[in-house]
Amino acid sequence: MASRVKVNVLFFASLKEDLGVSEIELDVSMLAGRSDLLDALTNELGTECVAPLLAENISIAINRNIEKGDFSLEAGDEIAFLPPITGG
Amino acid sequence: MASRVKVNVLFFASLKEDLGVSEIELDVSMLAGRSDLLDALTNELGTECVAPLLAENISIAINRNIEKGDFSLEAGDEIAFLPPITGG
Amino acid sequence: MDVIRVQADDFSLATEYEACATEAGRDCGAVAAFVGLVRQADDDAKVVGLHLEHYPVMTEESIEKIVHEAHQRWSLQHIRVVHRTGALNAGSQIVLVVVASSHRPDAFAACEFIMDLLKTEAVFWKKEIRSDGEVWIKSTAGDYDRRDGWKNTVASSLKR
Amino acid sequence: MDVIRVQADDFSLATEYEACATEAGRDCGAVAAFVGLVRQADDDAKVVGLHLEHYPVMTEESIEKIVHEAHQRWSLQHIRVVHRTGALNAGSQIVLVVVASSHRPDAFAACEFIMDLLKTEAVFWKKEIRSDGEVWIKSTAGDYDRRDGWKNTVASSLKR
Repeated sequence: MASRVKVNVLFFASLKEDLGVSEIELDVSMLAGRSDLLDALTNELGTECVAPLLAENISIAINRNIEKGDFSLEAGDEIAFLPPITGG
Repeated sequence: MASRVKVNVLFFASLKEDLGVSEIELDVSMLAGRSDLLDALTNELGTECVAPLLAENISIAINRNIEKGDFSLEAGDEIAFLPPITGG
Repeated sequence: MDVIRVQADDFSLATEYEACATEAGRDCGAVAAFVGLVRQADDDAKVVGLHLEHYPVMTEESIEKIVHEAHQRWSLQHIRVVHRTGALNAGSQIVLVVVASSHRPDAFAACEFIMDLLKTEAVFWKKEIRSDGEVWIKSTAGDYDRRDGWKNTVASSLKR
Repeated sequence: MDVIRVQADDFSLATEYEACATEAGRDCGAVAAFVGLVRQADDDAKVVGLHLEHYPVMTEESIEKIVHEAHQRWSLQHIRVVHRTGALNAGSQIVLVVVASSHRPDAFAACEFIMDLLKTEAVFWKKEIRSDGEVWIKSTAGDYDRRDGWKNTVASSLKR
């Protein structure tokens, strides 16, 4: 079994409201990818709670860079779930 | 002979510098048109001095409206010779 | 009521912006502003200053016409135009345009439109006082192109 | 050095304009500025205020990227962007962009470009607090159209 690492997961705006939490620490396997991350979040928060994170218009940023494809998590990574943005 | 009326003639910017005068009062015949006006100015200022007024890029305003065609002057009219404008 | 002033005195963007916000009211979502200044550098010769001449009343009327056309083209709450005349040193403020609207596209377009038309349609004469002499400035081909560009945008298609 | 600030506190156009003029130096001939405000009216329901959320560091970096692209497209002397976060009442200032250039077309284009990209590319979330409830705002089709319009203007053709 791969070694486990801790990552920080942030939820913003409507997601923060939907989930009722802005930040959680999560145990994931070293080099976990997108689906591993979502599995770990489902374990932690429950299927229903995770549903909003799966919507098509939600972006994932790893260490503040939007990742459109897959990724490999490392210890201390900051993962953020971002609803559609609008400034100005 | 047509009755005479007095009109005011203004010169701006480079024309004021060229002619050395910013405003003159002129006697013209009632209902004088464009060529009558230029004749009267030539009599008053001399051929050489009037030359800059005849340049293609000089506009004439009667009572602050640009007149591209001919016109008929009346007593008290304010005639202005305008070099190319640029604001802003 | 819009504000159009032609004056020798300097102006304050802060004051005009505050006045604009007050006039525009609570539907105002966007204020676009522009200030033109006397640049020192122009090609090789240094610009020491400008001398700006105008034709009282006709100049104000020429600006009113531009402002009126801006209102016809866009939804605007308030417009302020302040244009200086007389002797201006390098670095001085020359002209200010402030436009308030509900939406930013209207505010931006109107502010730029007004500036573009001031260049070619407002009754001012501008002499550059340069290190190598004095030159009466004319609108450039670029200035006329920018003015003509607005003619090709049909007012109704721009109006929301 | 350009200035980018994300802050809860209000800002002053006057202060930012003065700072911009100082930074821009004597080649500056044009300052374009924009202030976005919380509009009260939006369709039928009254907007009481906005709640603005951001993602510290990522938000600033997203603005830096926009400002960097503006410099690549136009000749600009100085850019200032101030964007507020937190709870803002109707009538409050939200965002300020000030751009200094030698020439007005560059200043106008860059100021509008930055505002257009802030709408779709800057990492903020905006919730309208309305008389009939709270709504997280999304960029509109018009916002995306305006952003995409800039993609079609080739940077090199705009640069003087």
